[in-house]
Amino acid sequence: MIEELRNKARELLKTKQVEAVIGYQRASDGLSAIPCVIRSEEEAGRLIWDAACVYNLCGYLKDFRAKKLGIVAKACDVRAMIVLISENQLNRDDVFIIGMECCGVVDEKRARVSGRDGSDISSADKCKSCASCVPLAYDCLIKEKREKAKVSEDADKDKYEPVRKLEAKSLSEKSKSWKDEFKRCIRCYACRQVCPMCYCPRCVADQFMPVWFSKAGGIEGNFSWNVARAMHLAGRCIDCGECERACPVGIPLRDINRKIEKDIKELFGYEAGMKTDAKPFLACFDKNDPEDFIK
Amino acid sequence: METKNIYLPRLAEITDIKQETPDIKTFKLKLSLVYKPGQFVEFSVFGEGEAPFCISNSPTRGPGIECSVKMTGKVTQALHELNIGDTVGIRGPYGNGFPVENLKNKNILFVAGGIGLAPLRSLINYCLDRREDFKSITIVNGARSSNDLVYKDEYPIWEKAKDTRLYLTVDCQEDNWSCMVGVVPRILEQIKPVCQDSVAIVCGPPIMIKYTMPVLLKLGFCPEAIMTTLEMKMKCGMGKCGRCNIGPLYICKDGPVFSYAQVKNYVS
Amino acid sequence: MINPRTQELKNSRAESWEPKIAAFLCNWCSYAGADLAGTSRREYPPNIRIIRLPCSGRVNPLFVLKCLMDGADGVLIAGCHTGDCHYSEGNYYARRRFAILKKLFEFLGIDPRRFQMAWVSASEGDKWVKVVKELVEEIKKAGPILAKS
Amino acid sequence: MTLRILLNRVKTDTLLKKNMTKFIKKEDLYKLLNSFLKDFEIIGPKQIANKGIFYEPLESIEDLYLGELFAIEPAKKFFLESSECLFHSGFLDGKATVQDAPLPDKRRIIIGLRPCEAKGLILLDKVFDSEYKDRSYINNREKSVIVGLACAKPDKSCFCTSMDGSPTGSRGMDVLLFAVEDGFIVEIYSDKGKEAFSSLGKEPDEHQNKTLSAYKQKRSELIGKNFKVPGDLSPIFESDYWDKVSFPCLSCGVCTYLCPTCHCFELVDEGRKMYRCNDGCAFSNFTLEASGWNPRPTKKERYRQRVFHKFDYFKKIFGENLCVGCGRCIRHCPVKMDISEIVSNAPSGAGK
Repeated sequence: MIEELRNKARELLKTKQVEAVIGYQRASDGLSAIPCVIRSEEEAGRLIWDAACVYNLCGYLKDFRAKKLGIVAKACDVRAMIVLISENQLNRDDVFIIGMECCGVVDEKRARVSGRDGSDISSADKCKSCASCVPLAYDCLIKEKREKAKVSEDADKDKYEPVRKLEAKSLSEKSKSWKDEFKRCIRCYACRQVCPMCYCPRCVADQFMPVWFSKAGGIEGNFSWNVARAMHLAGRCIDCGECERACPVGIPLRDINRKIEKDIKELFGYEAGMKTDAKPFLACFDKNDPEDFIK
Repeated sequence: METKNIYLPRLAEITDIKQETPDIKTFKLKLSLVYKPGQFVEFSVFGEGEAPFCISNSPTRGPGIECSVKMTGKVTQALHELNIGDTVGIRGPYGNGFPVENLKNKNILFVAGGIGLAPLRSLINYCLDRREDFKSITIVNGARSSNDLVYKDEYPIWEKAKDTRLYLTVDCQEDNWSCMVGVVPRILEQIKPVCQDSVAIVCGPPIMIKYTMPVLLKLGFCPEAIMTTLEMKMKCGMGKCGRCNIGPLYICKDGPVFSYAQVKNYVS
Repeated sequence: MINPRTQELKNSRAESWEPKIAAFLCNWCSYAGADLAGTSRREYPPNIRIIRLPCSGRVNPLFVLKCLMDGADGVLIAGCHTGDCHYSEGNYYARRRFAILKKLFEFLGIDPRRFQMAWVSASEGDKWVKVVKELVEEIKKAGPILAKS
Repeated sequence: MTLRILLNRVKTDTLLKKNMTKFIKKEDLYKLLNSFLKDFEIIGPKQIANKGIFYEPLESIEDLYLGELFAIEPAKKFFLESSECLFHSGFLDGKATVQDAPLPDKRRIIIGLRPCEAKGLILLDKVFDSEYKDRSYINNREKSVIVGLACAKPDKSCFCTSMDGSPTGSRGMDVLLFAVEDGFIVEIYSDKGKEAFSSLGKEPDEHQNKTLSAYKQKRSELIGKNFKVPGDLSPIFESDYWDKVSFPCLSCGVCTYLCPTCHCFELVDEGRKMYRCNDGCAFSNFTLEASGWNPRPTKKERYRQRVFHKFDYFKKIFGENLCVGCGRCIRHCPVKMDISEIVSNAPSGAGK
């Protein structure tokens, strides 16, 4: 599979179909992956593909505006690209999607906090509820030769089960547990930087007239930052789980994202990252949208 | 043993405000401060934040300090809204200032662009007040337009001073403008100031510094004889907060005055 | 844990607490409606701080967050009834946006009573009075926001 | 040398002429710490399920975690707090006033620091306790007794030995614990440590002394990474090497905020209180000026700044690398960038 990928990259670069290929190479620890950009045929041998290729690489596309690029993408990454295309942030013709059939990636985060190397860690949570190992869109597909893991087996399981459990708690329980979570937030903005959807040239968190999210003591600033981040992703988040993975202090950001995703699905029947011609969720409306919460 | 709070500002009352250009105001503050020309202070507009400004009057002309502020961001905007009698916080002075001792018995060439005249004004007036310590003084002052020239009141005084020449220039020709036209480096090429026994002191926007340096070198100034003041975003003023370094030099602590020899690798 | 600045607010109001409510009103309907309530001398609690905006669609969720985090005990957004928007469809966008935000607030443990929305037309001075009265009552029940932090 | 100057700050706080060594049983250590709870704030690592290890003020010594895993955030946050009020401004009788923020008074014991983190504090001292003295940092330093824990099992991203450190290093420690069978060998280096720990335990026997020296030797050998930092990076300042290596960088603040030595901050005035808040060179906002001009506009310049600050500028100013090799920025980097690899592979000379 890796050779197939490398050959494809060589071919794309040789025929000048793309200027560069964004993919994964082996990190210094010999186990994990690190994003890389391949600009020549000779470099293509650095490309790798395995369960350590966790990251969503779409974020790097913005470093190369208006250039023809190849990108190694899993099913979840492609959904992110679909949202970017529907928001006019990405031109479909500018990317050559090397779709990877994916059997799930490792739980890099759990490996990190438990001091293990990842090889003995099962697939990430997001993969357990992943419906498809084949991307929705691609220009070429590299097939998985191994026996397919049981990715789709669990997919029927209710994806929103954890969200429902949290919803069922009492208001004061919820308040306390989220405050405990946000208390630890160090405002490193890794959740923002790693997110393929966070492409604003200047984030509201970086504006200072007014200061939207106080940095001074207390958890108010942390709370509003995390709420605002999630709100900005409403109807756009494709649950790639990168924010939660990147968070060094372990705030369960996916729970928040999925809560919004679930509400949008239930109330409005909308799902992000399925069609390139879909209108962004908050940039459209239906006259019959629910309004029972309005007096 | 209690350590003093290095971040605590002193209070200073605004005693005078002068509108220099549509977006530049000069604030005069009641504050006794020992400083050198070229040093700067941190202004604190309470509730808004802090910003660094160089002291633009000469220490020979106390009491009180003057700072010229161009309205660009949050703090400067708040500062522009203040009135005479309001109080601001001042920390400082910080920075090295101009090496006035090394300038003695030298010809001095001042090259300023826009608000870059502010730190130079402090030194110009210092030199004029101790005129006998220095040889000839040449001032080249440029601005985008005549509206953007600062300290206009002082030009006649400077022109009249002994062995002192003042060249004013604007970028484009305008009506009723009788001085020179053209960007500062071109003017320098025209007037060809002497380089023997001379020191050039350059202050202005980065783009002006970039194009002025080669001209000065061509005129025969050696890199050690060219002084410039650099600017970057600063917060603490004490070399701690980590943002204003040019190589291993902190502009707030080791600068803002550098010789071109010190920073030529970084100003490109 | 509490922002010291809000701590001061908290101390100053510990005794006889009255809720502070920020209300974002659309210029064309709700503001006129509130005005009508005033000119027709209808009484309602003074806990409301009105912020006039061109349209309920102008309200950014950040406004709501900032109010709640800086010490407002409640936030109200009022706009034209659907179909009546001066800009044709601003309130439709607002409706979607805040349906999500309201659910999210509840999920994160913010009392849903603290954030409410209402459609109040220019002729509904009575409805405005009713909305405010109910809101203030509910927020009084919910208590000061900072006591909960 | 630096250590001595540091500890001399408070009169009662000098380095001992000769280290004291003790052996203490695990339950005795916990008992001792329990007895400290009423006079001291005790801060130590605590395990939070699924999230990792965090330093927190402990309410009960039961929560103390003295195992092999490393805390995610370094103990830096108790000295250089992530946001700290410096002064208040206000009005009194119609006149503007400014007032120092009060300093906390409570003495505290910080337990479980790894040798790399303690060394990080020594490096921070050079910045905050030098020409301009930062009073709240110094206060936090003076009020703390540092009880370290020698590393039992270094992580694969650790490289302290390349930074002149050691998994059993004593620099910056008042007391260092070595976890051995059925207890801890305790080395006491300062008066502060002696005051707190000398009363308990017994002299270690010969076997335990042997264990200790074997421990010290073996741990250094466990560090997998070993490299030499180039003496002067300035010839490659303009190299396109930085373009290449900074490509994966996301410009987030994980590496700077989790670094035991990164100390850049910003000053924020909120509600007439001036706060010193964490900031980091990876953010584009860090050097963005009000005019819109940014001297470090892309991640290349920003990443280069981080590497140069640590391995060039700081060394030129203070004679040491601003890095202790704790490996946090490698472990927790969301895209697994490895600063040790980047520095050790840096081209020599001005190669393009």
